[in-house]
Amino acid sequence: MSQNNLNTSAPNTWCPGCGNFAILNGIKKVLNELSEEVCPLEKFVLVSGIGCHGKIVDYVNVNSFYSIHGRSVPVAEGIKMANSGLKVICFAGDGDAYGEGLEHLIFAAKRNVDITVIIHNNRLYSLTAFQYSPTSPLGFKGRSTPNGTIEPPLNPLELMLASQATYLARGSSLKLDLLMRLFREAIMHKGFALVDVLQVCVTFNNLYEYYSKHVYELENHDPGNFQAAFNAIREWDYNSDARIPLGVFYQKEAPTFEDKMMSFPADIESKDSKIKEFLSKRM
Amino acid sequence: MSQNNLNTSAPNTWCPGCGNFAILNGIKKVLNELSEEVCPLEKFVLVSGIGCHGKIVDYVNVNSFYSIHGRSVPVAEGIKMANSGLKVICFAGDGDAYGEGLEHLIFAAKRNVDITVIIHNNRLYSLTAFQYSPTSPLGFKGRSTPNGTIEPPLNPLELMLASQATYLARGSSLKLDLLMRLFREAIMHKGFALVDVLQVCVTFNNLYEYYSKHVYELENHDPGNFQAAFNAIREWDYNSDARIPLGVFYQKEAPTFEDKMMSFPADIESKDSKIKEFLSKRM
Amino acid sequence: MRDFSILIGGKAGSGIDKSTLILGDLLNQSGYRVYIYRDYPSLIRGGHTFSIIRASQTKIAAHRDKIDFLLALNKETLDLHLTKLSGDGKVICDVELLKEAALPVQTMTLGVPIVKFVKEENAPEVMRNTCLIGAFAKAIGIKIELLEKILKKNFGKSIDVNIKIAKKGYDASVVMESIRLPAQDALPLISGSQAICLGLIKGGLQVYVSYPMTPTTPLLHFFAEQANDFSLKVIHPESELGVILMALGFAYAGQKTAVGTSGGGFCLMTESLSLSGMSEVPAVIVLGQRPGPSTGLPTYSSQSDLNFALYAGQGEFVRFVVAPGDLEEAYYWSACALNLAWKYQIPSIILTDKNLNEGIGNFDVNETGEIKEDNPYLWDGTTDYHRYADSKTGISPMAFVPEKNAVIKVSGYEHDELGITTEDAAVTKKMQDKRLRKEKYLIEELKSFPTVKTYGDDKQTTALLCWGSNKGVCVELAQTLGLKVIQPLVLSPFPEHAFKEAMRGIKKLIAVEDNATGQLARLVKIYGIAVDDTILKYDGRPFTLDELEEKVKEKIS
Amino acid sequence: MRDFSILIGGKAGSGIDKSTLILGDLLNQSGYRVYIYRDYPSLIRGGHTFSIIRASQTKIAAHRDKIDFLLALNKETLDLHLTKLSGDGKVICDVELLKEAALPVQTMTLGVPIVKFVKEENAPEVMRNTCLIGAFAKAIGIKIELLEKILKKNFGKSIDVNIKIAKKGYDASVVMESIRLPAQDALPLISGSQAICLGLIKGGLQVYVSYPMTPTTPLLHFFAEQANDFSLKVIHPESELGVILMALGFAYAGQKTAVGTSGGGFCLMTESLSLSGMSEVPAVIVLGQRPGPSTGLPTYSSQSDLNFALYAGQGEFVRFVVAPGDLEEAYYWSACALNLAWKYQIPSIILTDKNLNEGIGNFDVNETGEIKEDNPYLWDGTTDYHRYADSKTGISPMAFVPEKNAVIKVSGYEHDELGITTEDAAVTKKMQDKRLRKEKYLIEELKSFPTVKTYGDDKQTTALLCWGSNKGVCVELAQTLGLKVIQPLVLSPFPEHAFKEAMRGIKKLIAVEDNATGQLARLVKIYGIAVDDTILKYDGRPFTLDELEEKVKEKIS
Ligand SMILES: Cc1ncc(C[n+]2csc(CCOP(=O)(O)OP(=O)(O)O)c2C)c(N)n1
Ligand SMILES: Cc1ncc(C[n+]2csc(CCOP(=O)(O)OP(=O)(O)O)c2C)c(N)n1
Ligand code: SF4
Ligand code: SF4
Ligand SMILES: [Mg+2]
Ligand SMILES: [Mg+2]
Repeated sequence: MSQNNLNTSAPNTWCPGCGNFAILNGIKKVLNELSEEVCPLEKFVLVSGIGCHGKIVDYVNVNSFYSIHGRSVPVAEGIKMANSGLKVICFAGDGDAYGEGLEHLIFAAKRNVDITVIIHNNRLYSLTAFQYSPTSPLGFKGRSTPNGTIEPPLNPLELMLASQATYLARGSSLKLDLLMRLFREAIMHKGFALVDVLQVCVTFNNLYEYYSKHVYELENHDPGNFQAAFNAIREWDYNSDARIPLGVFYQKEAPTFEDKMMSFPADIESKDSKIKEFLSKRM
Repeated sequence: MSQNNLNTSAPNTWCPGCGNFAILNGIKKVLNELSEEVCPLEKFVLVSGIGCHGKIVDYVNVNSFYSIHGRSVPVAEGIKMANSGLKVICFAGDGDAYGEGLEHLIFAAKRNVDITVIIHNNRLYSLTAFQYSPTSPLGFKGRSTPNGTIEPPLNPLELMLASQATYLARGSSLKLDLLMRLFREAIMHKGFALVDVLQVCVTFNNLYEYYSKHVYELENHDPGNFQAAFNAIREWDYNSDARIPLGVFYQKEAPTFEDKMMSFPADIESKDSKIKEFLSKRM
Repeated sequence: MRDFSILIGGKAGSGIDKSTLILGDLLNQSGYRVYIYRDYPSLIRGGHTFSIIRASQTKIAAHRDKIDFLLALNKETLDLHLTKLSGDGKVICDVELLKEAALPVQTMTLGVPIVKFVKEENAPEVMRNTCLIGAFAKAIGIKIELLEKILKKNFGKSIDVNIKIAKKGYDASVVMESIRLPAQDALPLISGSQAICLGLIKGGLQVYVSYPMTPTTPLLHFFAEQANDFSLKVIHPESELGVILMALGFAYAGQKTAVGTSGGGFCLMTESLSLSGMSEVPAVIVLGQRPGPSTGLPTYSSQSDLNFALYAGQGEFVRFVVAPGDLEEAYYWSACALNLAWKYQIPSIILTDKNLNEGIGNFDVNETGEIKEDNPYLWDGTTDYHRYADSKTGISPMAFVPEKNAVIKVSGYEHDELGITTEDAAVTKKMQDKRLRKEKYLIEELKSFPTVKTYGDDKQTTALLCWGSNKGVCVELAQTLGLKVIQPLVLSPFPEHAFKEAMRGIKKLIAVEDNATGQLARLVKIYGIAVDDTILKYDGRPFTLDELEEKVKEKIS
Repeated sequence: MRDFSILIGGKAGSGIDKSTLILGDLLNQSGYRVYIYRDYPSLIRGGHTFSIIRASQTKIAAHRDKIDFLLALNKETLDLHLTKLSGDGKVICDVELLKEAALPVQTMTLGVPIVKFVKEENAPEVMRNTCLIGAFAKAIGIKIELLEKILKKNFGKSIDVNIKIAKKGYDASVVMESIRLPAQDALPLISGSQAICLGLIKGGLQVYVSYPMTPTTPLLHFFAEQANDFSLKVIHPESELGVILMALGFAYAGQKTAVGTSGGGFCLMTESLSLSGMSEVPAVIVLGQRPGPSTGLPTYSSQSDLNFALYAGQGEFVRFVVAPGDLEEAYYWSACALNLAWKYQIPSIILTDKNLNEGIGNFDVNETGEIKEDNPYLWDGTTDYHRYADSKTGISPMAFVPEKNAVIKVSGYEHDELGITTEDAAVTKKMQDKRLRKEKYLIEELKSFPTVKTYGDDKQTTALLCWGSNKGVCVELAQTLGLKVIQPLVLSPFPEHAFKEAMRGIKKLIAVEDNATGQLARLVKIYGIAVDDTILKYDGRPFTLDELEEKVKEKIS
């Protein structure tokens, strides 16, 4: 393995013990591995939203676009459409991608743009110091809902399945090996891939023990089977106390948006003559 | 039945033969009926987005808020949360509600706010003179995609089901009776209700014959059965040439957002003393 | 006739647009210069729509109150526009319509059995237009050969019937007033939207991303149609939020990208406009104005978003804002706006409006001015790459992914030279200074551009101050009245120096604007320029020459 | 000591916020007036955070460069802030930390075995704060009883251990400098956010809708906590787009609603701001400024969104924009902003910033000025209801659903008096005139409000021009230097008359702003007021008294 630690000059400002470290360490390893085996490092672009999660791009010495809250996905799409040879990875928060910018996620999935979206799903807004998010359970007492929320969470994976995403998985910051496998697969998957990571926020929502007890890895599951994927995704609704499956729920081969995009030979030289030609038709 | 024709001074500017007329006539009749039987007319509020569909609020002499493109749903939510005794009906376009403002729709469903959303789904942008929409079939040649779209449509009902909507139905501008039944039910349903209306745009996308051949009314379908609803919704994906079921796909009783909202007695009089009380604690 | 106007009107969706183009073409090919104004409501079929086609010996970009030929496809057109008929104005329409309308006896009319002819040929209703055009062509003495040639250019498979019907109209008509044919070559007849598109292409456009919104929808349609010819990627995403963020993604990856929208969509882009300012990822926005607030009058025109364009987005950053006033300027400045966005790594706004975008006129590509194609300042690879390296001009060298020896990090947070987030007070100030410093150099560079234009001579002491699409009407009127015109094109950074030069000797300055508050008048006050009077119009319609003449005369008398 | 400052610092998440409040309380209860500045990075735990608590005999709203007591919870605090220590400044911290730090010999220090004490009690680390506070209380000669009382007020179940530890600190400490206790009553100590919230409540707020964003998140938290007491509905929706549109829905149904956000979120609200302008559905927006562009420095302060607040949204419409400068103004004007929004059926923006919102000081509710509770102009039911009935003032009577005898139609399209869409030129002009006419009456009414304040006397010829949170530092400094201060509070509609009154006799005007381009200086130019010099700061931190003094002296020497 490469000796590149991928560190930057940025001091890490996550809370000690934060689940984001697992994502950071995992992605660094995976990037190192992939850059040796598959694709040089300079072809990777990381894109992030705003939240604790977003800081990750500051911590990895790879091309990046630190965008705005909820909007990392369309940026990633633009980059990929500009150059389909790039590997574009979005890091987004649950408030960020399942709330503020949910629409973009759905359309990126529908288009099957070949990007990878990794959700740091701590099931709250952490950087703004503790409010409920679209995946907080019913009754969650954040600072904007001190008496508990009165709306149930979304099941983002169910939504993504309905949006025709072609790779859907769930990992957890507790299981680094699985996480790395999923990152790797998602990045290598040709098409829109989303990994929902149950990322423990030790400060505001320490579900470490809860998850330890509830998560299990999917076995004998056929990710090619839509109905099976649907059932597995619905086993846990982000609200009840059910068992929480981890692993790949769904995977499908389908042509990507970029592949179908018309690309015309960039014939810059003849630009002037083409303008003239157009004008002559209007004479 | 009441003699109120509900007309306004606005001249109707839809194309002759437009499917919007069915929605207009249907809703007028239903409003008249409901106002006699259930709820006085002044308790209805119509909200619309921008598009050909949006003009409907100009044509019905009932309280209305003509909002902006894609954003009728949160306006409707606000009105309902302000006064749960009102009956709030949104008229939205497919570009409007499934595209520009999709996120609002998902969150309104998740919250189960008791509003009714009627989608004039002509499967294109009509008022801006012919572009593809989120429900246009793959390969659709609108003016922004003259070579055909390269992205498949969304199945909005599948998305809405994943968003926990509690009433989901599909009507068609070809079947006025069914449409009226669905409008009535949706309005009376306590919770978030959406009726996707296959509204024929005679000018840009005249699917009159196509729909005549493909639609059928659901029979022996149990809207209380989630899996059955899921299957029926997936029978047609807005893309393929399958049969197109009409009717109620899903219905469920669940507490509404407004019901769960804390409402505190408006004790305006004691405001000043409460401010003083708060301040004294900071002394 | 040296200068005359035709109004053709009917129901929306009844073919007025196409007829307008054919009429324009007819006059263009006859050696006239042409200007076309299109008036249509926000609906698809049925409402009233009309066009005014004005023909003149010299280049024009305004229309007049009075109509010389009224071509009516329905009674509504007669009802609504008859009062606009000039003293010896003529009405051409179906003979039955004429009977029904019962026009004043003195009106010169020509009735042709249009409906009958179309029926006889079993042709669709829309071909009534062709018949009417045939009748008109004869009425002004145009040769049948020219008419045929132009019809051929404009119709595809239905050409035979169209020619047949046109001829019937022609034959049933009489020469009412033979026009003199000016001896000059035709010039291409294009719309403002097309001029902007071609200018962007000229400037090196590679990608266009847009969500349809009047009055920039025609740009989306044009680019989508022409994508192949001009090697463009054209994307229509889910919303304007998606549009501008995708565009920033494209630009980050090195592709020159533009977006187009109008007020409401621009609102949704403001957060990313600010992101462009901070991240220094270039953005080019075509902002087409229409009357607001909110949805307003979607298919009409306005100049009420100047302030918004100047100050949109949180925080302070350099932006380029330009408001072209005619087709040549639209072409030239669209190319420049793209180039300057990339040279200075800033957002550029091309501020236009419905009148400019949908107005059609003669375009002379040789009169646009020379367009310098500056390459952006690129990293040369000799040093470690710092995306935001500080520099004398504030401009940092660019590099684009993938670049083997560079890690390219951009950010909307305040950041250091490497692009890593900072909250340090000194670094914050340094980086903000770096970014803002670019304006100084941009102002310097712009001194060699025609940022402020004047018309008329230096002896004149009264000037009309105008911007954008009011140029045409102001310049033409000022010539008649012997006034000067001052037209700032660049509005940010404001060309203070050039503007003050232009003001030399001016004692009275009258601002002419399509808004209710005089936004340009307000802007120039910041630079110590007092505007003595304003002529404001905000009903969505452009000034006609005559209307403006009356208003200006009031102000200068 | 009549005026002294304490700095307490440590790692984010280590209890500094709470300690700050207790220290403030301690001094407040001792008869001092207090001002607290909080400095924290955008992270949850681990980075460096500190507060400055300044105590004075008279009301203050600024902090100083020099620190009299440096209370350090970690070495970083010593390293970063030691240079700020005044000549006889004192350091209080753990005894081991003192050894490690090796401070210059002349530094007056007090080492207490804080870490040891906390360990002895098996208490959590966060209680080191309490120990430090105990040591400090003794050092300035505060009685143990007062300390106990205040601790009791601030701690719940852990109070016993806290008192134990505080006493250990107290006992291990020595009196370093006994402070004189001013003989005045304590005043409530609140933050700017709280003052705004209470003002809105006073104005009749019924609903608050917000998506969290620094620096207005504290308003959301406050309202959510207090919802019960003040009978509020508090909603946190999916995005700022949802926020403002829900708010318009609430307002349409007759409920007085406010929203809060910062620059990026405000961008997302601009389209609906314009909708509020057109539909005349009132909106109240608390806009908290922080350094941009884009995400910028999220937890710091700025005044760089003035222009954006003035011109955001397409089209032209009347808006009320006010920038309060201290707690009393925040309270008073928040109430007024709500009232005026409803009286004139317009959007109101309360323009604030992080320094005002998170600064904590003494609030005197009796000094805020009288708040008139105007009811909106309501339909009396005697005539047919026209939502947009034309009127002399441009204000149309309001009615709210459900209303038996009225159909209430509002719209973002241009519309007639009934609210039905129009594209007619004359109606368009009439309705735009109606809406804009309201500004005239608003300006008139505002003449009886303190829209522009001045400080100092009329003989002074040099004035500092400031707005918003710079009021505190400018007024205090101007007193020392014998300068006048001019502070416009209302920024739209601009109080031209009052401002020109305030300018009487002024020969030199120096603008002091927390931005890089001098936005207020630019604004007043429109009204013919020349600003002679500017003092600008844009690193996110507020001016200290001393820093500003130095800069002002440079400018006036
Ligand atoms: C438009 C906008 N609204 C609000 C914010 C403030 N904000 C910053 S981070 C954040 C929430 C973050 O939650 P999430 O996306 O779940 O990220 P986490 O901090 O939990 O990783 C918010 C609301 C913003 N930066 N931009
Ligand atoms: C923010 C914004 N973007 C774009 C537009 C322009 N616009 C008006 S209607 C419309 C599309 C309408 O499509 P749909 O919602 O399907 O309604 P339809 O006309 O088909 O009924 C668009 C894009 C707008 N008004 N506002
Ligand atoms: S607040 Fe939570 S998510 Fe954020 S860094 Fe701390 S532990 Fe991690
Ligand atoms: S364009 Fe289509 S949807 Fe619009 S009014 Fe005409 S037929 Fe109806
Ligand atoms: Mg989160
Ligand atoms: Mg549609």
